[in-house]
This record gives sequence, C-alpha cells and structure tokens, in this order.
Amino acid sequence: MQGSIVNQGVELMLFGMGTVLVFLTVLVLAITLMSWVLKRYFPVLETAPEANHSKGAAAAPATTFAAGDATLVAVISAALHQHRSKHSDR
Amino acid sequence: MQGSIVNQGVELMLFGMGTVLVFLTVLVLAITLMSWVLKRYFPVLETAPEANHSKGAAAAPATTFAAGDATLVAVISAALHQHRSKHSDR
Amino acid sequence: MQGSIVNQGVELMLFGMGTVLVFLTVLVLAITLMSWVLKRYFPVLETAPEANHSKGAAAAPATTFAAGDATLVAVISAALHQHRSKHSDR
Amino acid sequence: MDNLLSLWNDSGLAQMDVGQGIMICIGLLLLFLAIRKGFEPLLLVPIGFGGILANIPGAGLAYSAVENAIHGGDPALLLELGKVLGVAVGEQSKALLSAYGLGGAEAKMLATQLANDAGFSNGMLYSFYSVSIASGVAPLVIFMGVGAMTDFGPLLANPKTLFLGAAAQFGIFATVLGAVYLTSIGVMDFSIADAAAIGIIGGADGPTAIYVSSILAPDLLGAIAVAAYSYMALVPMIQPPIMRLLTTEAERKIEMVQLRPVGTREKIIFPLVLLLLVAFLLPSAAPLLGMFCFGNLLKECGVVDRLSDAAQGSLINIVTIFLGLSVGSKLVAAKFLDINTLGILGLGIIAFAIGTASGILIAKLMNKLGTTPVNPLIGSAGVSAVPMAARVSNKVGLEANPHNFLLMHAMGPNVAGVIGSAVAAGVMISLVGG
Amino acid sequence: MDNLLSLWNDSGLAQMDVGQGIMICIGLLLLFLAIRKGFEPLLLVPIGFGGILANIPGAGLAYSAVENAIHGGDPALLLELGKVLGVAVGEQSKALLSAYGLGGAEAKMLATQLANDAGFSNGMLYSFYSVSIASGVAPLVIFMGVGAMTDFGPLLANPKTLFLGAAAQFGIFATVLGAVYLTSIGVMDFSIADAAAIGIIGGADGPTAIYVSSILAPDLLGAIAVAAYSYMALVPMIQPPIMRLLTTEAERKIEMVQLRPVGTREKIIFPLVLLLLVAFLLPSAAPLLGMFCFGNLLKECGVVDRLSDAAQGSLINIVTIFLGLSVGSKLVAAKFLDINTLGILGLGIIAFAIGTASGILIAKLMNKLGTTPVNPLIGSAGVSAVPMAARVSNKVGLEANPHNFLLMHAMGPNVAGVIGSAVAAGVMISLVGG
Amino acid sequence: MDNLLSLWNDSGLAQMDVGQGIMICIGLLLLFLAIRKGFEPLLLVPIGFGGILANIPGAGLAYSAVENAIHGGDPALLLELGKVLGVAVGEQSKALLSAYGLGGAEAKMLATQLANDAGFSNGMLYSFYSVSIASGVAPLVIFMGVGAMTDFGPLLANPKTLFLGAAAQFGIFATVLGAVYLTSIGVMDFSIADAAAIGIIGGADGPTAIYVSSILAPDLLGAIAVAAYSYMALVPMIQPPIMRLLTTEAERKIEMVQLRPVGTREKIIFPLVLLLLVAFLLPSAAPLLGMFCFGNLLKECGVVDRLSDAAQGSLINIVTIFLGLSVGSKLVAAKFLDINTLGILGLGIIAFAIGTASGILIAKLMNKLGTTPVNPLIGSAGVSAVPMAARVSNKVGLEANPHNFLLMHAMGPNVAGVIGSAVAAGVMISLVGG
Ligand code: NA
Ligand code: NA
Ligand code: NA
Repeated sequence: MQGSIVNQGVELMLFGMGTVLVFLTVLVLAITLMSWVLKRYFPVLETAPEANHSKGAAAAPATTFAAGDATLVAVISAALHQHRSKHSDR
Repeated sequence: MQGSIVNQGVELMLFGMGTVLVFLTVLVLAITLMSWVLKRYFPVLETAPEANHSKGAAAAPATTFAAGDATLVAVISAALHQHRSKHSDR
Repeated sequence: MQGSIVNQGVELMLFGMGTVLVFLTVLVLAITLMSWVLKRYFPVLETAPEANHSKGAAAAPATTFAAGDATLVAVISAALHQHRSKHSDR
Repeated sequence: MDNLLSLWNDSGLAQMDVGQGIMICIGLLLLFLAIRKGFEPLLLVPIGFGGILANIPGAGLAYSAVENAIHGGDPALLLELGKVLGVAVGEQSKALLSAYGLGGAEAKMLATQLANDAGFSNGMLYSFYSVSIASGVAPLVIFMGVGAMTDFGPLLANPKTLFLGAAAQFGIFATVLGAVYLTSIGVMDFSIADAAAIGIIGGADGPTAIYVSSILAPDLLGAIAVAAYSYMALVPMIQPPIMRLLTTEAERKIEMVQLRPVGTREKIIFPLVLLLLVAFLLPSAAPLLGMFCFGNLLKECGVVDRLSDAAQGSLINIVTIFLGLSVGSKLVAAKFLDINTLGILGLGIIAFAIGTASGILIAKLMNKLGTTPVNPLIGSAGVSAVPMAARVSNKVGLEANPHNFLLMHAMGPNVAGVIGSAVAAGVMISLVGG
Repeated sequence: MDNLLSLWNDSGLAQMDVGQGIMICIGLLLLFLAIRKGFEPLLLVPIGFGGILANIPGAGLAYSAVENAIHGGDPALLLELGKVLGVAVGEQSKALLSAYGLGGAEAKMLATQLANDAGFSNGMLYSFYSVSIASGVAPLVIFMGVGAMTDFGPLLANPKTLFLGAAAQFGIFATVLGAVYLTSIGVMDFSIADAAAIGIIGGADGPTAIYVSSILAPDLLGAIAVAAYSYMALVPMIQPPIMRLLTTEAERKIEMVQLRPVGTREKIIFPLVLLLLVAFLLPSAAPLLGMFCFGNLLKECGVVDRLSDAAQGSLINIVTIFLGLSVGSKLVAAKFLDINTLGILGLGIIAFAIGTASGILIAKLMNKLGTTPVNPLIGSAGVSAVPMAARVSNKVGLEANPHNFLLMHAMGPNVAGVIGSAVAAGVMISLVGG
Repeated sequence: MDNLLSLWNDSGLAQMDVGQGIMICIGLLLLFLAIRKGFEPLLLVPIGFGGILANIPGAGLAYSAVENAIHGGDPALLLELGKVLGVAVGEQSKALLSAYGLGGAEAKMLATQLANDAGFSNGMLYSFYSVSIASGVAPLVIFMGVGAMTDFGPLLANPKTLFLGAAAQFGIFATVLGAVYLTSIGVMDFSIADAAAIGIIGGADGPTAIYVSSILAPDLLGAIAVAAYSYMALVPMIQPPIMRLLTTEAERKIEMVQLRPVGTREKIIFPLVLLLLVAFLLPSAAPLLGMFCFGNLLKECGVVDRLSDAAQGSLINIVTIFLGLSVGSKLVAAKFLDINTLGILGLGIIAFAIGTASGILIAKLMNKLGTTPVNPLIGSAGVSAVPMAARVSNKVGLEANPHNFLLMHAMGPNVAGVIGSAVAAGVMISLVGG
C-alpha cells in the first residue's frame, strides 16, 4: 500500500514530465514551421498589417519643431502643467 | 399537416407584420404628440437644460484667438504632439 | 400579545442603542490607542509613506512660469482649447 | 382570429388593473424626482424604471416561474401545483401564492419543477433580484465600493465625533418603537422584524437598509428602499429647520479647531482595527462592516490601486444598475399599494428627524462637557447620508458665520454614522433575524 | 503502460471525428473573416474561438454534466441514468441523450445528481451558456448597452422614418414563410418556432436574434447567430446592388431637408414613451425593449453618467466576451453540421435582401405620397445593422450626388429598425413561444 | 436579560477558540507582508483579509448553510440532518460534518433544504467560493486576462527557450514524489491527488495552482494558494543563491544575440497553433490553455481592443477581488492548522528550488550543445512567476556583466513556463482527477 502510492507518484512524474517535454517539443516544431511558412510564402504582407497597427505617426509634427526653441518648449510645457493641475481638481 | 404549418406561417406573418405596423404607427403619433406638447406648453424650459448639458463653451476662447498667428498655432500644436508622444509611451 | 410586541420593541431599542454606544466607545478608545502607539513608538517612519503617496508635485513647473506673460498664457490656453474642441468630436 | 384575440389578451391594456396603473405613475414620479430634482439619481433612476417594468401587466417580469404559472397556468397545472403546495382543490390562486410563499424548500423545488415543465420561467427582474439581493451580494459589494470611496481622515483626527455617529442612530430605534406602537394600537400590522427593517431607514444609508430588509422583511424592501433614498435626497430640506430649532445663533457660530493631519499608516490600520472589533464584539455585523473595511483597506493600502479602482468604479457601477432594477422589482402593486407603505413613509421621515435631533443634542452636550469647542451643527451629520448631511452642516454653519467651514469637521460624524448604522443593523439581525 | 494508454485515449487525436475537424475549420474560418476581413469582430472572434473550443474532442466543454456522463460513463452509470430518464436497458447513448433533452425538470435533476456523484461536471462553455444565454441575461444586458449608445435624435426629428423601420421587418416574416414552405415541401424540417427564430435573422440585430433563438429554438442558436452577424458584416456587399436595382438615378440624387435640432427633454422622454407603449400594447417585448429604453434613458437623462458609462463600457464588453463564447458552444458538430444549417444560411440572406427591398419600396412610396422629399436610399437602413446600413445609404447616395449627405437621415430608419425587430420578436414570442 | 445573554453568546469573544485566533494573526501577517513588503499584494491582500473574515467566530462566513446548521442548530434539527445524511442518532456534529462532506448529491440537497427551512443560509465567503472557484470560472477568467497581458514575441523569436520552460516543470513532479514519499513513511497523509495539487505550487503560477487544487484537493486550496503566491513573491530571494551556485562567473557573463523582430501575423497565429495542439494532444488542458490563448488572441488580433481591455482591465480586477476573498475562505482554522500545511509549505519551496535548478541545468546543456550562446541565468525564468523570475535573471546577469541585458531573453522561458505548467496541470487532471 505504501509502495503503491510511491509507484503512483513515480508514474505520474514519468508520464507528466514526458508529456510536458513532448508537448513543448511539438510546439517548438510548430512555431518554427509557422514562422518559416509565413516568411517563405507570405513575405510581402507582413509589413502592411504592422503599419496598420502603428496608428498615425505622432512623430512627424514633432520633427518639424525647430531646434533651439528650448525656452518656448519650457514655457509651453509649464502652461500645460499649469492647465492640467487646474483641471485635475475636478 | 403540411398545409397546417404553412397556415401557421401565413398567420404569423399577417399578425406579426400587422402588429409591427400598428405599433410603429402609434409610436409615430406618440412622438409627434410629445414634441408638439413640449413645444407648445413648455417652450421656455427647453433652452435651459440644453445649456446645462453643453458643459462650458469651449468655443469662446478659440474665437478670441487672433487670426494670422498660424505659425504660433503650428508651434504650439507641435509642442502638444511632442508632449503627448512622450507621455503616451507610459 | 399587544403588550408583547411593544416589549420586544423596547428591548430591541435598549439593547440595540446600548450596543451601538458600547461598540463606538470601544472604537474611540481603540483609535486613540492606535494613534498614540504609532506616534510614540514608530514616529520616524510616518513621513516616508506619506511622501510616497503624493505622486510627483505638479506645482513646481508652474511656479517657474514668469509672471507678466499673461498674453502668452491666454494664447496657449486658447490653443489648448481649440485643440481639445477639435479632438473631442471623436 | 384566434391570434388576434390571443394578441389582445396578451396586450397590456386588456390585463391592466388600477394598481398597476398607479404604480407605473409612481415609477414615473420617481424618475421625475431623480432626473429633474436630482434625488439620488444613481439609485432612483434604476429603481423607478424597475418599478415600471415590474408593473407591466401580463409580462410577469418581477415574478418567479411558479408565480407566473399560478397567474397564467391552466386548471390542470393549478391542480398539480396545489398538490405539491398542500392547497385543497378548488381554492383560488391567492391561496396558492400564499402557500408558495410560506412553503418549505422541498415544496418550492417541486412547484418550480412543475412550472418549468409547463413552460413558465422566472421573470427578468425576479432573476436579477435573486442573484443580486436575495443572495445578499449586491448591497455588500456596494458597501465595499463605498468603503473604497470613504476617507476616514477626519474621523481619525477627531475620534470623539464617533459619539455623534452613535447618537444619531437613536432615530433608528425610536422608529422601531413607533412601528411596534402603531401595530399595538392596531393602525398598522408590522412584526418585530418588520419594525426593525423600517427603523433602519433612519440609518440614512442605502445599502445597509437594503441588506437588512432583504433579511428581515423582503416584502417591505421596495417601500423601505424608496423611503431611504428619497429622504436621503431630502436631507437638505429635512435637516436645516431642526438644526436651527435646536441650536442658538451663538452655537452655530462656533469655530472648530483645525484638524490634525492623519498619517497613511493610521489610515491603513484603522479598517483592520474596526474589523477586529467587529470580529470580537458583533459577528452579525461582519458581512456589512467586513466588506466596508475591505474596500477601505484596498483604497488606503496603496499597493492594489487596480482593485481599489475596480471596487469604486466598474464593479460598483455595474452592481448599482442591477441593484436598482431589483429593488424596483419589489414595487409591484400587490405589495406596495398597502396601508403599511404609508406607515413606512411616515415612520421613515420621523426616523430622519429624530436621528438629526439626537446628533445635535449630543453635540451640544459634548460642547458643554469638553474643553475643545464643538459646533453642534456637525451633530446632524451623524445620520450619515454621506456626504449630503455634512454639506448641510457646512451650509447652515456658513449662514451663521461666513468664516466657519464645518465640512471637514462634519465628515467625521458623517462616516461615523455609516459605521453606527451598520452596527445597529448587526444588532437587529442578531436579535430579531435568528 | 496503462497511463500511456490512458493519456493516448484521452488525447484529441484518438477521439477526433470528422465532424469535429470540420467544425474546427469553420471556427478558424470565422476567426479569419473577423480578424482579416473585419466581419463584426467583436462577436465573431469570441464565437469562432468558442466554436473551436466546443469541438475539442474529449474535452466536453460544451456539454452538461449528464451529457459528459453519457459520453464517458461506464455501463453501470449508464444503466442508472437510463432508469431515471426512463430509457430501456441496452439502448444506446443516443437514446439517453434524446431522453435527457426531452426530460422533465425532475428527471433532469436526478440525472444531474447521478452524474455529479460519478465525478462528471458541466463543461466550461456549458456553464457560460447557462448563465449568460439560457438565463436570457446576456442579450438583454447587451441590448441595454446598445440603448446607451443609441442617439434617437434623427428619429425624433423625423418620426415618419419609423415607417421605413417597420417596412424592413417584412424580411423577417417573408423568411418565416420561406422556412415553413421548405418544410411543407419536405426539403427542411423546421417547426413554426424554428421558422420564427430563423426569420429574426432578417432583423439584422444580433442580440435580438440570440434572445429569440434562445427561447424558440436553442438548437439552432449557433447557426442563427453566425448567420446574423456574418450577414450584418456583409451589408456593404448585399445591399448596394438591390438599392441600385430598385431606384432611379434621379431618386438617388434627391437631397433631403436638414433635420431640426432635437431638445434634451424630447430625448429623455422618448424612451419612457416607448416603454409605456410596450407596456400597454406588447408586454412580451418588454424584456428586450425595456432594457433598451433603460439604457437609452441612462444615457440621455444626464444625471447618471457613471451608470451610462458602465452600461456602454465595462459591462457590455464583459458580457460580450461570455456571450460570444457561449454562442460558440452551440457550434458543436452534432448540431451544426446538418442540412438545416444550410437552410438557415440561405434563408438568412433572403431575409436581408427582402428587408432591404421593402424598406426602399416604402421609401419610394413615401416620396410619392408626401410633400417633403425622401431619398429612397435611406429605406434600406431600416433593416438596422446599425450603423453599417446607414453608412451604406450614405455611400450609395454620395456616388449619385457628391453633395448628398444621407448619413443622419438614414440613422432615423436605422434605429427604427432596431425597435421594429424587437417588436417583431415580441410578437413571435407571444404567438409561438407560449 | 435574555437579550444580553443572547448578544454575549453571539459575540466573538464568547465563541472564539485558539485556532481562530491564530488564523486571524496569520491573516494579519499576510496583509503585513503584502502591504509593507510588497508580497504579490493584488492577491495576498484579498486572501489575507478573506482569511480574517473566514475565522470570525460565530459569523460562519466560510460555511455552507448545512455546516452553519450543524454548528448552530438545535437537537431536533441535528436529528433530522442525521437522518438524511445517514448518521446514527446521538453522534456528534463532527460525524455530521464528515457525512455531509462525503455525501452524494441527493443527500446534500435534502440537507440543504432542511437547513434553509430552519433559517440557515450560506455564508458570504462560501457563496463567493461556490460561484468563483468551485465553478472553476475565476481562475479561468484570470488566465484569460493573463493571456491578454502576455507578449509572446520573445518566445516566438527564440522558440528553443520553450525547452527551458519545460525543464523547470520538473520541480512540479519532483515535489509530487516528495509528497508521496512523506506519505509512504507516515510523516504526512496525502493522497495522490493531494500530492499532484501540492506539486503544482512548483508551477509558480497562481491561477493554475488554484484551478488544479479546486479540482484535485479543495481542502488544501488555502494552503496551496498561500504557498504559491508567497513563494512567487519570494522569488528574488529564493532564486539568486541557486543561480550563483549552479553557474560559473563566465557563464553568467555570456551575452546573448539580439532577438529578431516578430511580426503581427506570427503573434496572431501563435495562440491558434497552441490551441490546436492542445485540442489534438491534451484536451484536459483545454479549459486553462484555451482561455489563455483566447485572451492572447483578443490582445494580438488588433480588432477587438474593447474586449482585450476588458479582459485585462475591469474583468480581471473584479474577478481577482472575489477570487482572493474566496481563497481566504479556505483559511479556516479547522483545515489550515494541520501538520499537512507545514508539509505543503516545505514541499512548495523545494518545488521552486528544484524548478529553478532544472531550468538552469538545461540551459547549461543547451549552451554546450548549441552554437548560439545561451546565458544559463535565463533558465531559472522557466518556473514562470511572470515577470518576477525574468527580472531576477536580468538582475543577476547585470551583476556579472553590466552590459548584459537578459530581460527580453528571459521573457521567452518565462512565458514558456506558464504554458509548461498548464500542460502539467492538464496531465495531472487527466491521470489523477478522472
Ligand atoms: Na447612519
Ligand atoms: Na431590425
Ligand atoms: Na510555470
């Protein structure tokens, strides 16, 4: 009886650890295959959906901002802060 | 038996479509009556609650904005964008 | 029978009001004791957690804002308003 | 032609009775008060709307499957229902309904099986009520959210204000006395459990009132909840005359000492202290005050802001919708249009008035006995009705002395009143409910 | 070795049958359409995923405890189940399943007790389905959220557009006729309740379709929901050809009169007017339209923004997740892979087409009879499919006349269509469901 | 006087026993660790608070109606309960409780009917537990939310790290062995199902541990959940010594190759690939991994942001509150204060240690066998404890080489560990639970 539960434990370990290993190995293969298929057969499409996800580049206007206007930037951000601190009381 | 289910279907169509028409006709009448009663008997009150709902006219400051300051506007909105793009990473 | 429900009511009042008073009196004592113990035995720790909770003083930038720039403030806040009224339609 | 008749018989106009018409008007009135007059709209909009839904003739939204079967079943079904409920053949649906209401768990289960097999199901509002109120969950979850929105700082800075919160609960128990007196002289017909549930209106705390009524007097829940929320909205009208009557101009002008700042650790430890006192002294208040302390701890501990935001945001909002509709389901004509409802409304306002007066009188006493000045106007805030009563104290105080800002001082008794009425609720459940 | 066998026997590959494989592919197809083609992704992503989960061989996620016991129990258990379900010894599991489906409430309870005692429990999706759809709650809550997102301004400004919303419901009833005709000639096998549930696809309104099917034809719910949402996504393809066919270039160019502004009070009172009409005329539509009006009142009354935000935000999102997965649970191979599903898909698209045509034709009639010009293109928006159908009207209008902005004009019939199909749902539940 | 006695008898002090006092202190300790020391506060604050509530003497918040009736019922009721539960007259409440625990579904239902009729009802925490954990829903919903917060990018960029996630699960199974060994030598008394549930602590994944325990060993759930979350919080203390012991300075300095960018489509397809593998190979893991994949698909597919936000925002927060309180309900003295709890705590930390060591050793092996350099420190992240274990890898790596940023590299094994322990959970439920 005492041997029996230890046996059950050993079996559980062997089959459990085996399944985990087999399952994750198959998953490694499946991922590798998926990535390879996507890269090999649908290479062009990849960039398009990426772009869809980037949601309007906010960088563009920022780059038109003249360098050296550091003072103005400071003033404006101070105004923003002041404005926010006023309105955050609500 | 086969005729019977067709009969049931025809009846369902007649009564169903009839009810939809009658109900929506009554609803048209009720809406028209409601609008008329409100307009006729409670005309003054109407504007007040409207104003309550508009929550501080944001238009006023904008109209005091001197035309021709297009450059400044551009600079400020660029600052805003920059500010946002910095903070949206959080 | 009629007397009985009145008696029950009187009892409920006496025991209920009594419990409320006793409970809240004990609570007053417990609070006073707690505050005293904290003040007496753990005095230094108190300020630290307070500071953790104040979450970044927004006042500092605002105070660096030069007085007399009232016009600029007006322009900037108008820009902010305009910007918001444009974007709040979404 | 049969279909036309069937449609007409199913229509509301054919099945409407006067009581339902009146209740629909009451529902519309509640909506008007909530939307136009700002009477506690977060609760009274759903309650009023639920009241209208509950009284739609023929829809049976507020009834259980068995009740719907009794109203709409054929004679054969009624006969079978009579058998399992132990009602003699030939008796009317009223006898079936009352037998179902009083029946044991097994009879109810058998009757439900019969009703389901005959195609009847629980009405929408009945389902909402079962899940949210009969289970006790919704008021407790709302109490947790209230805890997460409550700042005990002013109370901790001046713990003596707890006595004001205790005093104001006298309104609760005085009302219990009133209710049993009305019963003893034969005007009303309340049990002691009913009287306790009615008294809790004086606690001026919505979820506590709903929680207590759901346990002690489910039939009166609709009237009690409507009275509690209506009078809470009317606090700015009920309290000031009483406050002016019981205080002198000089008392109203008393300026109170600035409250000391309260540390984070005190605020974190307080809900645990309160919880332990509840655990040791009054376990029957544990569900209510336990959830209240839990919500407050979530807020104050500073490390679970996600949960605190959920408790006082999405969760409380969602639960409020269903709680309100469920309370509305108790506004069915058969139960609400009753002389007892008038008694509840009358006793409720007396409870508020007595609570207000008790708070003020004890504040006057504290002012006489103690050394630090206490403005008696903050005593009225002890009824709770957070934060309305505290604002009323502040407003009446400002009228007497424009430099007298009582708001923070009144918040102490205000939140003490929440604890006080939860304690009172626990006592009543312990003494009457068992 | 026993364990290895047990693991293999438990694995999906060993238990998979062809139907499940096909259904998993259909689930993947729905996900592809939703994600890649933008087919109503909010519903079709959860439905498609739920469909895959429901068909995982051996997991039994979509089955009740009793069904799982019948699939996986040993002979002794099946014998006992047979006894309580009244099935003779030796018969197959199919007989047990059918007896369980048809059994009374008591037999079901006894069978469930046996299954639970033997260690079987309800599958995850089955639990989701019971709580969200079988109870009727989820579609109603979503309808409340839709109400809180709907602006009745355009409808109130031009109430006559309600007739267009009524006309488009002809698609529903024509489809009912089609379904009973197919049954009468022996091609399909639909009951009148099935036919009514299929017809409601023509209402172009997801929650209404799910609500009606859950009452009238739970077995067809999966196919009906998939058809309804798919065709709603296909509206920009289904409607334009019909619109161009039935209108002349001149009609499509008609510019409509600017809508009058609608006051706040009108918007607040409208949901109450609608509710009262439902209460008096068609109580069987009270759950659907009641919750819809409630949501709209929360939005318009302006004093309960917390609740309105919850109704159209966290609450509807949470419920949508479980509703979608639950609908997916009805995509089990045994029920979906059936000739009837093809019939449903075919009839569904006919319903959309007839609804579109009816709306346009009545709009043409109104244009002929009335004095104010009506562009017939707004008639097609009467099928609902909010706001897609209104956008389609606008787009086809702009093609004919670049200065012709029909969007706001089409929103009137668009929301009228929602009311219209809810009324139709009420009629069908009243006539067929009782 | 009777009332005074009744109030005193109802009070906590009169009913308190030593065990409850100890458990309340343990609850306060958990709160202290969570709030002051930052131990997984999102779970341990509700668990600790729930633990205190569960041990309030006389409140019975964690007990079912029947258990409350057995504790508080009069002899006549106990006699009747004894009859339906098959316990001989005159035996003690302990026999009744054990008979109720072991009873079949029918006996339980009859006993519940008796208790309800006698006025006893389910405690608040018992209700929360039934709805959230016994139904299996809460851990699954939280797993969905975790899926919606997980980025599989690093794993997809370097799929071999899955082996590290697999290796670390050895901690689970080694602990199972330890538990059965302790039982075989008579020190503890665990069944094989208990041992499996204890082992899952080594999975370092809260919802998985709760889900498995609720199925395999509900009585041990409290101790297992507390151990799992406590050790997850202690990962920064448990892991570094083991990591330093098993690696050389040179190994810790290894810099890894920059990960390739992973496309949106790979991220969308990955949860579906994982789901299909689960469906085909291990259906018993379908609930856990299915919901996990569903959450991840919601996040990655980019078209249902509303649902993704709900899954990782309001929904997971709400469910966490109730899950935590429900776990706390299992911290009742009678079940927690047991030698087995010490065994669980001891075995749990061994599980973490062995899992950490296995991950590192396999990483060293991969470094030896492969061509691309692998820093063995990322192996320890395979136990999951997301994202703490990955941060620990990064920190220990930075100590050895200030230019060595391992965080993203460690995220691969980290999320692999989540999948690995869910697979292990599926195997154990399949082999032991059936
Ligand atoms: Na109070
Ligand atoms: Na429609
Ligand atoms: Na793990």
